[in-house]
Amino acid sequence: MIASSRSPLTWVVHLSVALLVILWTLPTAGLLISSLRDKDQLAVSGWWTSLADSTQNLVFRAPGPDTQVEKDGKFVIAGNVLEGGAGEVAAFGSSSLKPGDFEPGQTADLNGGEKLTVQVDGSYEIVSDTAMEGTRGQRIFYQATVPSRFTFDNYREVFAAAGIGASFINSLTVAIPSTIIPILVAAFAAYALAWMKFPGRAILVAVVVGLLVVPLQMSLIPLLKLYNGVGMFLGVPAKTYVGIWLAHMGFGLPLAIYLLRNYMVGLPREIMESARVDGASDFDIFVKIILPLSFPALASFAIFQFLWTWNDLLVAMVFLGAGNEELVLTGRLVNLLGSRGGNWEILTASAFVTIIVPLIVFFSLQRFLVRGLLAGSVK
Amino acid sequence: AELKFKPGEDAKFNWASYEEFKKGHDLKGQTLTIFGPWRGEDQTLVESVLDYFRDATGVDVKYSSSENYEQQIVIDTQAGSPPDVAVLPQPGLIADLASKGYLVPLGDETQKWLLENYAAGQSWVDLSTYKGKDGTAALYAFPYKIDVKSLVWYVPENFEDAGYEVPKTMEDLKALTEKIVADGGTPWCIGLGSGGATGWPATDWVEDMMLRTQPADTYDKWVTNAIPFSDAAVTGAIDEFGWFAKNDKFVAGGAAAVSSSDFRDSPKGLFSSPPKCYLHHQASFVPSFFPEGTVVGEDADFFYMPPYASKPDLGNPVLGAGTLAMITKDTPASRAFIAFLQTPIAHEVWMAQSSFLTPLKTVNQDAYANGPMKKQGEILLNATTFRFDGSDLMPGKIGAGAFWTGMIDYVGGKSSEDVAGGIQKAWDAIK
Amino acid sequence: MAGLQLKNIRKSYGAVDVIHGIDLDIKQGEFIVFVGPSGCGKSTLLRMIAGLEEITGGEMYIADRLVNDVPPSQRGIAMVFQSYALYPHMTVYDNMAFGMRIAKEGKEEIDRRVRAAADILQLTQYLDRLPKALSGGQRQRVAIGRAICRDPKVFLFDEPLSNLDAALRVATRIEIARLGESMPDTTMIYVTHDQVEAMTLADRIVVLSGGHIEQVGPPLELYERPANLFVAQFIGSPAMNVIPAKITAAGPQTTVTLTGGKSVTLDIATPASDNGKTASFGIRPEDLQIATDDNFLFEGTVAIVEALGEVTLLYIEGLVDGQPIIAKLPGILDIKRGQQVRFTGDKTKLHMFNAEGQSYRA
Amino acid sequence: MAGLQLKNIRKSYGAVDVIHGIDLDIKQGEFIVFVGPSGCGKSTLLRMIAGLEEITGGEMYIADRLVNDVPPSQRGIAMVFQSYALYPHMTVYDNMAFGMRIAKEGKEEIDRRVRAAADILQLTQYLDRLPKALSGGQRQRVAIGRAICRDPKVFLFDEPLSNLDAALRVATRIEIARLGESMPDTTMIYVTHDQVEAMTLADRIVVLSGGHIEQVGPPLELYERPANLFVAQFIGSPAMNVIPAKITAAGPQTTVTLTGGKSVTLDIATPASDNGKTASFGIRPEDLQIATDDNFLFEGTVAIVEALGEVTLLYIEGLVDGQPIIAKLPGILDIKRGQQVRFTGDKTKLHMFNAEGQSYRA
Amino acid sequence: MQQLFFAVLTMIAGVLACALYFFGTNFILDRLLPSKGLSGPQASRNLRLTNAIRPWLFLGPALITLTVYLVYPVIESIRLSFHGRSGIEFVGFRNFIWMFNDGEFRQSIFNNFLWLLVVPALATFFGLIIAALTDRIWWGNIAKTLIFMPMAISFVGASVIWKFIYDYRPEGTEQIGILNALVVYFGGSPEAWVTLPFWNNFFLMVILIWIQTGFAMVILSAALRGIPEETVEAAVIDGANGLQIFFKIMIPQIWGTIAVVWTTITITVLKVFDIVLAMTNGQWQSQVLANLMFDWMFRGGGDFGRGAAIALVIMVLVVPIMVWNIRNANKEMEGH
Ligand SMILES: Nc1ncnc2c1ncn2[C@@H]1O[C@H](COP(=O)(O)OP(=O)(O)OP(=O)(O)O)[C@@H](O)[C@H]1O
Ligand SMILES: Nc1ncnc2c1ncn2[C@@H]1O[C@H](COP(=O)(O)OP(=O)(O)OP(=O)(O)O)[C@@H](O)[C@H]1O
Ligand SMILES: [Mg+2]
Ligand SMILES: [Mg+2]
Repeated sequence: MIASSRSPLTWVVHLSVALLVILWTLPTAGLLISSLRDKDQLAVSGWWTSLADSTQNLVFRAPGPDTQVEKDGKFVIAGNVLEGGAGEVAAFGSSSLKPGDFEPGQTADLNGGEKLTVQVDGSYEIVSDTAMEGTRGQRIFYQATVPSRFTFDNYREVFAAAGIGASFINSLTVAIPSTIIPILVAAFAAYALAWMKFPGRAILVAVVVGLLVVPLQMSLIPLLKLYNGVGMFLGVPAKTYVGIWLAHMGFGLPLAIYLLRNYMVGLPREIMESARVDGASDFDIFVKIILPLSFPALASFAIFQFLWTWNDLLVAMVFLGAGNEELVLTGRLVNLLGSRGGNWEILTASAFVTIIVPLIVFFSLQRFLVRGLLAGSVK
Repeated sequence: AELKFKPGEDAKFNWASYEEFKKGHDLKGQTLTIFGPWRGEDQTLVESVLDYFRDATGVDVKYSSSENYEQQIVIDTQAGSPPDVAVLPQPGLIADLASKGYLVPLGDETQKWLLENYAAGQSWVDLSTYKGKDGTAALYAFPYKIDVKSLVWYVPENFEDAGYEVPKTMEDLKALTEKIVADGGTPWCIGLGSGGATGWPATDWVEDMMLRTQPADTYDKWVTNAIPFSDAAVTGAIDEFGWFAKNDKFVAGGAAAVSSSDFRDSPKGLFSSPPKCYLHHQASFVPSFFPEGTVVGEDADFFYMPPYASKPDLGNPVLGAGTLAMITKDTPASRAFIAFLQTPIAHEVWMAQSSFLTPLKTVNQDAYANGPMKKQGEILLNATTFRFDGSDLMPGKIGAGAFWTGMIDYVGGKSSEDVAGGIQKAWDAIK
Repeated sequence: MAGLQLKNIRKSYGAVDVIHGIDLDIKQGEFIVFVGPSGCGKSTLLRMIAGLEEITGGEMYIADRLVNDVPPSQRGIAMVFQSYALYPHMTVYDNMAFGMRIAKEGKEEIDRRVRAAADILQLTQYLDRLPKALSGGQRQRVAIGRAICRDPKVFLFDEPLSNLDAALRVATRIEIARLGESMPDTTMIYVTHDQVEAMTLADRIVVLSGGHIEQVGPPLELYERPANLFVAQFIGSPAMNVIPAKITAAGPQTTVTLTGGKSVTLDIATPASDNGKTASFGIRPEDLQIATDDNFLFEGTVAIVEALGEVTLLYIEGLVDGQPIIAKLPGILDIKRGQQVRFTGDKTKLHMFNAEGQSYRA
Repeated sequence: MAGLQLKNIRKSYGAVDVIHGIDLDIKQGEFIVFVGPSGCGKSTLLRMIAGLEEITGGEMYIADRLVNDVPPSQRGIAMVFQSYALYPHMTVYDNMAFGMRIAKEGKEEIDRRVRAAADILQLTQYLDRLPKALSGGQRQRVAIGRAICRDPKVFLFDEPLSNLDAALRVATRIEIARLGESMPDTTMIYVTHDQVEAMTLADRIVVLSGGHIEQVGPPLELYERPANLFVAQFIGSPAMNVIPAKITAAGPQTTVTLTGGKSVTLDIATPASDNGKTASFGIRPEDLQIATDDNFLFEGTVAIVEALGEVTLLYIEGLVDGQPIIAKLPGILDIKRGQQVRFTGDKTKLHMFNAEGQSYRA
Repeated sequence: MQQLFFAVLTMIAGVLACALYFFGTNFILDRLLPSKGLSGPQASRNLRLTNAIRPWLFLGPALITLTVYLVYPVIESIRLSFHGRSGIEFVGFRNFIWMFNDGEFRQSIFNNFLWLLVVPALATFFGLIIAALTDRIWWGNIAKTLIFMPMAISFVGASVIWKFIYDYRPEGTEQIGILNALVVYFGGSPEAWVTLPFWNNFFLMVILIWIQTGFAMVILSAALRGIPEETVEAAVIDGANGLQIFFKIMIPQIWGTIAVVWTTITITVLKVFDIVLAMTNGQWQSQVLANLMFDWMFRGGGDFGRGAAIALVIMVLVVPIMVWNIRNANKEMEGH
């Protein structure tokens, strides 16, 4: 556009976008890397350290005396502290007080009179003149430079969780109609609010905006009461999929109507009048003209609503229940964390498991977000 | 489902109680919904217990849990669609539910049974008795699955390396603390972080200190606010905790790290190389946060948080916590479930698998999965005083709110008087 | 008879009256053009005929049926909008077929009519394109084709050419003219503010101003005998030159004195009562000729010369305050800025308007 | 000298060459008009002069300074865009003052210059309005005013009038012409595809086609002596009639046989080598006259009559395939559709082009 | 498999039922009050009637749902706010009196205003910057997708992410929180960020900004593309530099969209509680209204009266935005 596009200014643009992108993705990148790390490592070292070789202070427990072999009259327990992994031992020790007192290759005297030697490659030997006793093996403290190591264990654990497949389907069963139905309903309402003449229109628009702010938590008890009443009256369970669809619809409608109406108001009036002259009824106009032309707005709302219903836990718990059969994916994954909510490694992995579907939705709907849909209609 | 232990096979289980229960209850076709706090591994365990109930009665049991079970139970009961049975760890919340009339009294039979069969039966009955909607007290809950909180965890080999002994008295413990510092180490790992519940581990400390510096009835007055929170007895206990936690040298990372370290991460300091700390105060559940492969009893062990030698009359007080089962909908199945919890087998099945303590005297102590468990069971059985976690007994706004926040402020530098005064003010506000 | 009758049609938006009572009788098959300055109510009137605006007062008949409350689609009309108003998400074919599909016409019938219309408008090869892949002129043709397909009794155009460039405008204008001829039973109503379009297309022109009809009549009648000053200046480009004058001798022939001082006698009758009154004297730029003798109408200095090749426009200043007199002379002239020129005019083509702006001729 | 030199200027978008090497020398104070069909590269060229498009190849000098890499604001230019490009959120005053404020001019100086420009363009009373409260013509005047305030050495216009209605277009055109005269030192470069604008405004017209210059010259030169068929048909409206012909006798005078069969002898010299070759015979609509005797050029059937009052356009069919011959005759004629007419033309105004479209006259 | 079948079936049924309603009611309306084919006053009366009824058919499901799911709870909240903790005994204004005397409430109001000042402004600002900059570079779409990603991450995931960022380890030990790691790397001493009163508000806000910027970006980027290129070019010729063009030419032209984004984010801020709940639960003086309400509603059995009273305050805070929107809607409708 501008002749000076070769100027250093474009570099500033590239750099600042790159900076912003890094700032925005860095937290998520950290999570992604963490999810691929060993669960014990997660809480003791920063995720970025796992990208490069790192020097760590580690403890290795040698096998118990039952594995000792007699060799040349001496009792020996041998093995490798690195357990086959790559790396180099920089120092070692036998006591928690002095974990790095010895250089590799040196020999440390243990309390029981045994001698411990650890080599650079991690191989160790505990040699004793007498047979060693006890049940527990010797602790070997060592300092090692280990290359980065990643594992899919966390993901394996998440995917192996019982009922995860069913929960996945539950989530879809909740999220898809909860996304589509409000869009339909809101689109009709938005059209009426944008293009049909009737008294009280402006007030209604404002009320919709006002309802955006109603805290969800306020509604839970009155609504569940209502559901129970209706359920009792009709002799059906109170917690059904229909119930949660309607709930999600109710909570999502204000934003849907607000966004869609704002968009539809901007559509060219002539197109609708033209359709009217062509004999189309309001219904025809809506279905055949407004809906197709509102794709960008519909798609952006669909993305937002899908994200919200997919990631929701509270509404699903209240209106669908927390039982095994009806548990949604988020609920299932949160339950994996255990009663006291530890297991961050599962959290990290499950965060990425849940993100997959929303990202697919985002990518598939993103192409509807294009501008220029109205191109060619006027002028 | 397949039963975890085949009935009749392992002699350490009390199969007779199971068979007897089976005979007395045939509820085929009925359903029972249970809402409880156990998730993850715990959920698998509780399901394995429930399998026996299913097998015995033919009831279709649906267990569910949720991260927000606290809100969920409030919403569900308030809206009129509670589960049949609810299991909750907070007596405060249970009191609230009872006072609103959402719970069904368990009856005198059960009360009598508790008195007879639970060690320190009266304290359990007291714990489970609440005022109903009409203001009359009744037994509303059934304690099941207990945690002992008065435990200090350590790594025996580290003690060995440094030549430390397990202290027998509080004075010893304090001396050990100072000795470790003198040796150039850091004695304690304390982490109060727990997301939205940050602060709760400190309340356990304070409660343990209360029981070790004050008689049990002062403790009871404290949790019912019969004495104000700002009472000298309470601030004294808080300062006892402060002796450990507010000293930069005593805690890994210094006092500032206390409130921000996550309680799930802080025990890991015991195992690092070189060790970040030597001691960690936490309840019996903590091994799930030890590094993978840690064998309790060998790689890590615990000792009873010792009493003051200078206060021998206080005996060996034990602080604990646990879950209580309540009937939220009176059906034959839910009654049967409470009856089931009275059978030894309902305890033994869980005991035999993992961390589960019970005050039920009729269970076979050999059924405990391992030595340390059994040791904890013994602490529980040997307790001269047993008290339930005080913060759980207090109203939610205090025990799960002002108390937590107060402890954070305290560790952050406020004086115990200021903090206690603030908590008392909050308590006044909800009366 | 499938004509249109407008009886005292009025329109107000709230308190604002936009159309003040229009009476108009349009015969079937007529090509009527509404012209008038911007904001005079042309579009509003057209949209009332289409049924897109409510009629505030009066009665409207299409083919002798009162249509005040009939929805647009049942009035037997088709409309081409100023901004095309194509359905951007439909192909040209679907755009044209839309109305028939709504009306549940048969598939073959639809295809037949779309192809016929596409044929007329040379759109056949674009039928599968979306509007955005068309040029401006093609888009406007699609809009027209869509209207044709409806096979309407009345065809409405709202400034269909105003968004096109000059060349396209001429070409499309000719197409519309052809269309009018090829559908002799269809009434056409066409809104424009371009008087060339009005002149070339119309059977009758309706000149509107401020929500009133100023004059209705065939193009040449308006050109030759404008009923008033407004029509006189609106029809014809450049506009008619108007010079304030005074009637010095009323009668079957009138003598007026122009502001410049010259007196002219015209073959126009004026009532004696108007003697001595002010009037306006009008002459079209193309009716001016350079006077070769002393018998000139007025004299002035050339301010601007615009040589267009075939004609030359001279802007003469110094006669009427503020506004130049324009002369349009054929061919290329050797006249320079600043030169003094004298003009005479064809006596039969002079115009006279009274103080109220009404023509003395009508 | 503050003129412009374009030396072999080229522009390509990726692989697409849009401007193929333009050489042009513009003197200070000249009024240059670029014309050409849509898409020929007029805007692109103008935008390169403005600095809004990068120059792919060649050199551009403004006031003898190489400006290829000088940013727009430092080239001493001002530009008026086709779509006005007013800042919609600023008042007229602020729109005009924006550039000066950016340049950190003094408050009084800004005020002086804005008011002076507003005065010239009669915008003084609108200074406080937002653009949306202005009519199209006023908006365009604001855009021009904004440019004037920059006090540029070179004034660039990109089709400034194409969004205006007919009446406004004429009025604004005259204003621009005045402007050009009132700033004799300022070079004006004006893009349009309206040849009337080109003819009336330009000192010299540059006819572009497909990224090439077809011809450069004063308007009347282009009208009278178009260098090739393209220019001939582009300048003049309606376009010059072109009839395929065959040279039957080359020489200082040439005889051609038209498709109709008639032979004409013209005062145009053709090389003998072209004898027998095909050629194009051209005559402008306004140069045709109705033949009263047998000495006619061609004969045809009237397909359409467009009476514009001052002139009448006749569309004659049946001579050249597909395309009618257009005649523009003065006044109002009594000729009806379907009538046979014969035409003759002024011999001095005939044109002849060789098979490649080059004029034999030039 | 069976569940999948059931799921698909219910989905189709649900969506169909909805579509059927709109189609059916319109069909019935046209049948009951036909205007086609009829003529004269009958037709026009029918037409008027259908025109009056049809908007309500279109609006019907939305209005009913909104009433049931939002209006009714609001009314219930108003009722509850005048009642005691279990919503039974009437207490008059006691909840409100308590509320305004409560230090935590005042703290929350203060914090909320901080949030309202900072988050919508910064999220919109970054959204705008990113939208504007990414339009100029070839990898803009990739950049946008990456910046949108936080919106797609579940809240549980987001809170872990930020716990890792703000994690604090004592001085001298290895930092696993990247923020402290950086501070230490540059020679500072680590801080327990979320526990610093007052400042922790900002650390929590960063999270919401991080999430909401994607929202702002998507909507503003469309608006920016709608700006006529010519006005920008005119400014270039007028000598404006990039910043001047952005602030003086582009932003004023998309002011309307900025306002919509601002409104939406402001409302999100008023409702935000999960970030606070997960990160601090209002401790260290970081309480906000929504979390305070949540706390009173559900913690330890709940006090519905006080919870509802706080909820009403949140709703009252949105009134200015509503008024502004009524004005806007009225303005727009003049054109229709
Ligand atoms: N919705 C409305 N509310 C108030 N006044 C209106 C409305 N629509 C049009 N008008 C006014 O009605 C008058 C006639 O408008 P109309 O569009 O019919 O003019 P027009 O002759 O078509 O002009 P143009 O040539 O510019 O299209 C104008 O003065 C306009 O301001
Ligand atoms: N960004 C671009 N990429 C590729 N081709 C382009 C680009 N911009 C313009 N063109 C092409 O360059 C040619 C010249 O365009 P330009 O806008 O200069 O035409 P113009 O003569 O101004 O036409 P008009 O009269 O329609 O304004 C056109 O064929 C156009 O398709
Ligand atoms: Mg109009
Ligand atoms: Mg152009």
